[in-house]
Amino acid sequence: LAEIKIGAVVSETGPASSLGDPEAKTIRMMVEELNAKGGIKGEKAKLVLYDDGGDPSKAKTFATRLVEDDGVVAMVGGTTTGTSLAILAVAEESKVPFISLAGAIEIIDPVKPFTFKTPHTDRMACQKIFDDMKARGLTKIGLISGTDGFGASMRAQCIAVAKTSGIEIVADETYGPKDADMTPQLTNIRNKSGIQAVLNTGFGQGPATITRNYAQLGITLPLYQSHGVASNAFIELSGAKNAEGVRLPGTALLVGELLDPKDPQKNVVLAYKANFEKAAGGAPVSTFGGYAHDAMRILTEALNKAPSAKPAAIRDAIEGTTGLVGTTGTYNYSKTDHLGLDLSAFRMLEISNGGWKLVK
Amino acid sequence: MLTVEGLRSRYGRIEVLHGVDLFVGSGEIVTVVGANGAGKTTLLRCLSGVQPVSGGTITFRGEALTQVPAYRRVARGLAQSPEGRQIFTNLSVEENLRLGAFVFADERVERDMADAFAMFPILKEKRNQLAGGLSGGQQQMLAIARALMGRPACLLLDEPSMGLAPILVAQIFEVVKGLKALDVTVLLVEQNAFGALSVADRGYVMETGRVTMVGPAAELIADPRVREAYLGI
Amino acid sequence: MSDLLQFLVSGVTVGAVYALVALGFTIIYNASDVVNFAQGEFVMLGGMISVAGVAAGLPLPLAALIAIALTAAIGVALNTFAIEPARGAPVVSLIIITIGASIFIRGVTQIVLDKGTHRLPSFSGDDPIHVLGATVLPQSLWVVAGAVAIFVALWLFFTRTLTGRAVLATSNNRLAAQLVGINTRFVMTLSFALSAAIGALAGVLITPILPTSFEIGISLALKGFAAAMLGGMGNPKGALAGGLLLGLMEALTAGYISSHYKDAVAFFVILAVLFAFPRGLYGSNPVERV
Amino acid sequence: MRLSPKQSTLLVLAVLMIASPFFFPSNYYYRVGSLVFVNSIAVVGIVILTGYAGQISLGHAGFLGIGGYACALLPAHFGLPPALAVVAGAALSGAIAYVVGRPILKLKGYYLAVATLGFGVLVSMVLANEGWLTGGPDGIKVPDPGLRALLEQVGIELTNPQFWYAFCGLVLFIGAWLALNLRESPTGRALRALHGSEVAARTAGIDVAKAKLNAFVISAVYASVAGSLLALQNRLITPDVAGFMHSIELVTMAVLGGAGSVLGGIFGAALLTLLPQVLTVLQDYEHVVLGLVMMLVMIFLPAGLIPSARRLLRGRGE
Amino acid sequence: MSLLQVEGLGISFGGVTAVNDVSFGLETGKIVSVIGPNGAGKTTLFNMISGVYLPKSGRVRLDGEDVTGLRPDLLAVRGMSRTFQNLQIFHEMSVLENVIVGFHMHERGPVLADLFGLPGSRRRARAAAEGARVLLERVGLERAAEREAGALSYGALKRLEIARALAARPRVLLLDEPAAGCNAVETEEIDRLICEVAKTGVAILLVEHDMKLVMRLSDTIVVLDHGEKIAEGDPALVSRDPKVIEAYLGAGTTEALHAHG
Ligand SMILES: Nc1ncnc2c1ncn2[C@@H]1O[C@H](COP(=O)(O)OP(=O)(O)OP(=O)(O)O)[C@@H](O)[C@H]1O
Ligand SMILES: Nc1ncnc2c1ncn2[C@@H]1O[C@H](COP(=O)(O)OP(=O)(O)OP(=O)(O)O)[C@@H](O)[C@H]1O
Ligand SMILES: [Mg+2]
Ligand SMILES: [Mg+2]
Repeated sequence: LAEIKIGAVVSETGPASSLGDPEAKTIRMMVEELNAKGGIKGEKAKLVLYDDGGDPSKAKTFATRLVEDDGVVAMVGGTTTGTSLAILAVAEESKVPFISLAGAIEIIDPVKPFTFKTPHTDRMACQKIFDDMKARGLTKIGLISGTDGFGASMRAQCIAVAKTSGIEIVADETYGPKDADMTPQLTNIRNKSGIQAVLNTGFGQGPATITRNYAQLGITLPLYQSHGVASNAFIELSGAKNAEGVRLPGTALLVGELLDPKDPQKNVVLAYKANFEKAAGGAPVSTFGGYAHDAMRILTEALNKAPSAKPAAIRDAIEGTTGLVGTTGTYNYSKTDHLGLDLSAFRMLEISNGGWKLVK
Repeated sequence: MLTVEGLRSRYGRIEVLHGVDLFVGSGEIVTVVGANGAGKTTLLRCLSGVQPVSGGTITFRGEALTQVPAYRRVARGLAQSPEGRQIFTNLSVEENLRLGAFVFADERVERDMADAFAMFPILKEKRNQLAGGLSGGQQQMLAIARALMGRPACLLLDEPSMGLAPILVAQIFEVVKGLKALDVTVLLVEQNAFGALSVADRGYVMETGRVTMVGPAAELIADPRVREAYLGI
Repeated sequence: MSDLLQFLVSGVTVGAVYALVALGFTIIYNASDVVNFAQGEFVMLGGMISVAGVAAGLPLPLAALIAIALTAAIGVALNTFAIEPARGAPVVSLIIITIGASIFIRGVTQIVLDKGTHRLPSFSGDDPIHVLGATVLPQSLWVVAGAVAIFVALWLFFTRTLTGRAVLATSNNRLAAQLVGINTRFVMTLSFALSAAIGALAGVLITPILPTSFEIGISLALKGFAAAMLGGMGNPKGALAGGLLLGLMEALTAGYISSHYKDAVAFFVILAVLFAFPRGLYGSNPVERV
Repeated sequence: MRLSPKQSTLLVLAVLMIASPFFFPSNYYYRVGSLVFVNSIAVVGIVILTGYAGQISLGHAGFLGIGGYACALLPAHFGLPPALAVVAGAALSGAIAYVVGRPILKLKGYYLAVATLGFGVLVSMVLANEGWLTGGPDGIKVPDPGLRALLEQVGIELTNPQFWYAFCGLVLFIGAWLALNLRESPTGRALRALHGSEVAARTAGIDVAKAKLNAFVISAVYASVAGSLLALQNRLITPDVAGFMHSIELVTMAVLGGAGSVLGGIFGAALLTLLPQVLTVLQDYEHVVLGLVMMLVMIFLPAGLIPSARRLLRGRGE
Repeated sequence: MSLLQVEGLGISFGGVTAVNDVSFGLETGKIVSVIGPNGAGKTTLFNMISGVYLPKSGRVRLDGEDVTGLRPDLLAVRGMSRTFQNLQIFHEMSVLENVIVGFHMHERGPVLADLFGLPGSRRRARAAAEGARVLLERVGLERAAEREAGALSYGALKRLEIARALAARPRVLLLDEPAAGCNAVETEEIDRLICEVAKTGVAILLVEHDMKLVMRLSDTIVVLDHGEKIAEGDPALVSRDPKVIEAYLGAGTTEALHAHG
C-alpha cells in the first residue's frame, strides 16, 4: 500500500512559537484524523513535519529536504512571512504545491503557480479595523507595533491603508517582542492631542503587556489589537479586567458558539475547536491553528479530487477549490487568486467579561 | 612526620617523578636540591595534593595522605609557599593573609597576622593594597607569610629565597631556623643550595625525577659531586 | 513632569528586572570567571515552575519556594555533572557548556512543562498606585525591592564573609585557593546553587510583569549580561547600577527620542561607557605586574 | 613523504568534500553540505580571531548580515552584478571592521564580547527597522548571480544545490588554505603570541593593536563572504542572519571544534549544522539532545573535537 | 652621549612614589646593574624604560632621541628588548615558537603575503626558525624545542625568556632577575651568556639579587632604595658603601662576597 507524503515546515519553537505551536498541533491532529477516517482514496497519509525555529534559512533547508529527500507531494507551513518566502522558492523551483500560513500579501501577489495561502493578509486586517473605527467615528489614531516580522509588516500595511481610508495616524511607536514595559510609548501616544483610538499590531506576549500598561495608565480610549492575539491566551495574559472592551479582527473560530446557527462556518469552527482542545490537552484554540486547519482541509480535498497524487495534479485541484468553508472563511481559489478570501471572512470581536463578543 | 614512598607523578602522559622516597622527621629541616626540571616543584605539589599522584604513598603524622583532598591538608598541618608565589592578586595583602588562615577562623588569626607583619614590616605598610601591585620580592614575602598563617606542623617552601634581597635571604634562612625552635617541621626546596644546606639537618638531591643522594646536610655540602653540580665551587 | 516620572517608573521597573538577572551572573563569575549563559534559564525556571505549582493548586508562596529550591538543585546538578567534570578546560569551553546547558534546560522545560506563555498573579493586586501623575504597579515595587535586597545580600556576602572571600579567591587563583585550604569544589557548588536560586527568585518576582515561557531565558540573559558588563562584571554594585541604567536608558529613549531605536541607544551608551571605563562602571581593574 | 599539518588538513578537507557526494542519496544533501561549507567559512574567520588571537566576538553575525544584504541591496539599488556584490560586501565589512575594531579592540575579554555583541545588535536592528531599504524583519529577495547559467554555457550542468555545494566548497577550501598559511606565518604567530601575553608580544616588537585589528578585519571578511553565499543560495536574506543567536552559534561551532584549529572549526560547523538535521526524528527531544551533545563534547574533549582527538591519537601512538 | 640615557625618571601609584628622580646612562657593550631592596623600584624603572608604564616625570633617551612613553613595540623596533621578573610566556606555543616570536621584527612582512603564503613570507619564517634554534642551544634548551612552553619548569622558562629577548637582536637589553630560580651552576652559565652578549656590543641593564653575579659582571652599579638612587659606581666602590650595606646587602653578605671574590 502506498503512502501519500505530506510535508510541513512550521516554527514550533523560536520567536514565532506562539503561532507555530498550535499550527503544528493542528497539522498533526488532522493527519491523524484523516488516517482514522481511512486516508485518501484508501491510501494512508504520512506527515513529515519539521520545526524551523523561525529561521528562514532553516525553513529553506527543510523544504528542500521534504521535496528532495522525503518526496512529499505537497507542503503546508511557513509560519512567518520570512519562512514562507523561503519555502515558496523551493516549492516553485521543484513544482510542489505549498499552502502558506503567513500573512503577507507578497506571498501570493503576484500569483505564483504553486503557492497558496490561507490567512487573511494583514492589509485586510488593517482594512477591517479601520472600517470599524470609522463606523465609531474614530479617525485620529495612535499606532504601536512590535518590531518582529508580524508587527512590522502589519504596521507598514496599516500606514499604507490609512492613507486611503481616511484614518490619520498621529503616533507611531514600537516595542520589542519581549519587552517588559511599554508605558513610555503609551504615555507618548496618550499625549498626542486629539487622539481617539490606539491600534497595536503584534502577537505573543507584547500585546498583553500593552493591554495591562494601558489599564495601568488609565487610558480610556478604545484599544484595537490585531488578529495576532485572537486567542483566549491573550485574555488570560492581559487579565480579563484590563482587556475589557479591546477590539480585534478575528475569525469565526473564537466565537463559534455565538454564531448564527445558519452561519456555514458554525459547524466547522465548533468541530475544530472541540477536536483541537481535546488533542492539545486543553490549550485554547487560536486563529493560527485555524489557518493550519484550513490549509489541511484544502489540501485533503484537493488530494481527494485530484486524479493522481502527483504534485502537478494536486496543484490544479487546489486551484480549483471553491466554496470550501474553513475556520477563517470560505475559500474560492482561482488562477488569479491564491488567497481565496475576502474581507467578509473577518469578524470584529470585542472582549467582554473575559470572553468574546461579536461586534455587529 | 612525613614519609614519601615510591612516589610517581605525571603531567598528561609524561611521568616526571619516577618513584621518589623521602622522609622528614618531626622538627627536622630537610632540604631538596636539584637542577631545573628535576621535579622538586612537582614533588611539593604532590604533597599538597594539587598534583595527581600516579603511584606510591604519602604518610603524614602516621596517616595516609594520598587520598586526602588538597583543601583538607591545611587543617592537618601541611602548608605550602608555592613556586611562582601564587598570591591572590585581586585581593588585598591583609585578605591574602586572612585566607592563609581560612580553615581556622578564630582569634589567633589576629595574633598570627601581627607576627607576620613583624617578620615582614613592608607587608603591614601595604596591608590594604591589592597584592597584585606588590613587587616581586614583596609578593614572595606575602606567600611565605600566608603559608605561616596556616599554622603548619610541616611547612613546605618552594624556593623561598627567590627574588629576595640578600638581607632578606639571610633573614629567611634565620626564620627557617627559628621555626625549628617552634617545633615546625620544614621541607625546603632551594636553588640557593649553599644557604639551604647550611640551615638544614638533612638534604636530598634530585635528578630527573629521582632521588640520587641523601644524607646529613653537612655531609652533602662537603660532597664533591654536590659541590660541583649545585654549589658551583 | 508627570511624563518624566512615568518614564522613570518604567525605566526603574525594567531596570530592576535586568538588575535581577545581572546579579545572578555575579556569583558564578566571581567563583570561576565563567559567564553562565544558562542564567536566563534559571530565571525562566523560577517563573515556569511557580506557574506550574500555582496551576496545580499550590499557594503562590509555596510554589515559589519549590521553584527556587528546584532551580537551585538544577544549578548544583549543572555544576556537578557538567562544569566540574570539565575542570581545567579553558574558560571558553566552560562557557560553551553553559550554552549547551541552556539549550538542554529549555528543551526539557518544553517537554516537562509546556510551550505556552504564562503569567503569575501579582503579589499585591493590579491596582496602580498614583504618584504625582504617574502610575506604578505594586508588582514593580516588589521587583525593585527584590533587586535591592539581593544586591545588599550579595554585597554583604562578598565583602563581609570569609566564604565570600573564598569565592573570590577561587576564581583569582584556584591553585592558591586549594593550598590555603579552600574546598574549591564546594565553592563552585555553592556558587551555582546561589546563582540559580537568585535567578529563580528573580523569575518569581518578574513573571507577574513579564509573562514567562520556556524561551524567555535567552533574551533575559542577553539584557542581563549587557547590564552586568555595563556595571562591571562580578561586582554586585555594578549589576544593580548597570541594570537600572540600562532600563532607564531604554525608557527615556522610548519616551523622548524614538521607541524604534531604544535598544540601539542602550547599546550605544554601553559602548560609550566602555570606551571611558573599559571595565564597566564598577569593574575592578586587576593589577598584574610584569 | 611526510605531510606538513597544513597539507594534511587540506588533503583531509579535499577528500571529504569530493568523496561525500558519492554517498548522497538525494539532492537535499548537497544543500546541507553547502550550508556546512557556508558556516565553516564564517567559523574559519572566528578561528583566526578567537582561536589565534584570543579575541572573543559575539557580534560576528553582523558581518554576515552586511555581506548578505550587500548581495540583495547593491544589485537592487546600484545595479551591481550579484557576484561583484560579494566582493563589495566583503570590502564594506572589512572597512566597517576596521573602523569599529579600532576602539572596540582596546577592550578585553567579556568587555570585548559585550561591545561586539552591541555592534551585532545594532546591525540587525538597522536591518530590521529600516524596512524601506532592507525589507524589514521579513527580509528581502536576493537576485540570482547567474553563475550556474554561466557554467551551463560551458557544458557543465548542475542542479541548484549541486552548484552551491561545489561553489561554497571551493570558497571554503580557499579560505581554509589562507587561514592555514596565516597560522604558521609571522602574522599568525604574532596573533597567537598576543593571545599568550600582550606585554611580551609588545616587547617583541609586535604592534598589538594593529595585529588585533588585522585579525578582526580578516575575520569580518570571512563572515561577510559567508553571509553573501548564504544570501545568494537562499535567494532571500532576513535580519536573523545578523542576530545575536547566530553570533553565539558561530562561536560555539569554533569552540566545539577546537578554537585554534581550522579543521576543528570546520568540524564544529559540520556538527552543529548536521546535528539539528539528524535530530529532527526526535521531534520534541531535539533540543534536549542537542544541548546534551554540546555539553558532552566539551566535557570529554575539552580542547574541542579536533585538538582533543589529536591528543588522544598521539597518546595511543606512544 | 650614552646609548641609553635615563634622566630624572619618576612615577607613583595611588599617591605612593615608587621611583623618584632616577638618572643614569648606559654605553654600548657595557653592563649596568640596578640593585636595591625589594620594592625599591627596580622593576618599575624597567617598566618605564621599556614603555610598559608611562613615567610621571623624566625622560628616556635612546641614541639621544627622546623615546619617553613610546609604545614597547616601537621601542623594540629601535633596539630595546627585555625579560620579565613575572614570567611572560606564550604558554600554548612551543618553546621554539616562543623564540621565533622574538624574531618578529625581522621576519614580519605584509599581511597579504602571509595570508597567501608567498615564498618571501615562508623564507622569512624559515630563517627565523633557524635563528631560534641557535638561540635555544645557547641557553641550553635545544632538547625542549618542540615542547609546549607551559610544560617547562620555572628555571627553564627563565632561560627561554632570555633567548626570546636575544632573538630581537637588541642594542639595549634589560634583564630582570635572569638568574632567579637557577642554582649556582646554572647561574654561572647565565653569567657566561650575558658576558658574551655584552661582548657583541649590546648594552645590558641588569636587575639581580645574586650579588656574586652582579659584582662579577657589572661595569657600573646603580643602587635604588625607596625609589631613589642612593649610590652609583663600580662594584668595588658600591659594595663597600655603608648606605648600601645597611639598606641592601647586610653585613654578612658583604663578608661572604669578599671572601669568595
Ligand atoms: N604543567 C606541566 N605540564 C607538563 N610538564 C610539566 C609541567 N610542569 C612541569 N613539567 C615538567 O616536569 C618536570 C619537573 O618540573 P618541576 O617544575 O617539578 O621542576 P623543578 O625541579 O621544580 O625545576 P625548577 O628548579 O626549574 O623549578 C620538568 O621536566 C617539567 O618540564
Ligand atoms: N602597578 C602597581 N600598583 C601599585 N603599586 C605598585 C605598582 N607597581 C609598583 N608598585 C609599587 O612600587 C614599588 C616598587 O616596586 P618594584 O616592583 O619596582 O620593586 P623592585 O625593586 O622590582 O622589587 P623586587 O626586588 O622585589 O622585585 C613597590 O612598593 C610596589 O608595591
Ligand atoms: Mg620548581
Ligand atoms: Mg622587581
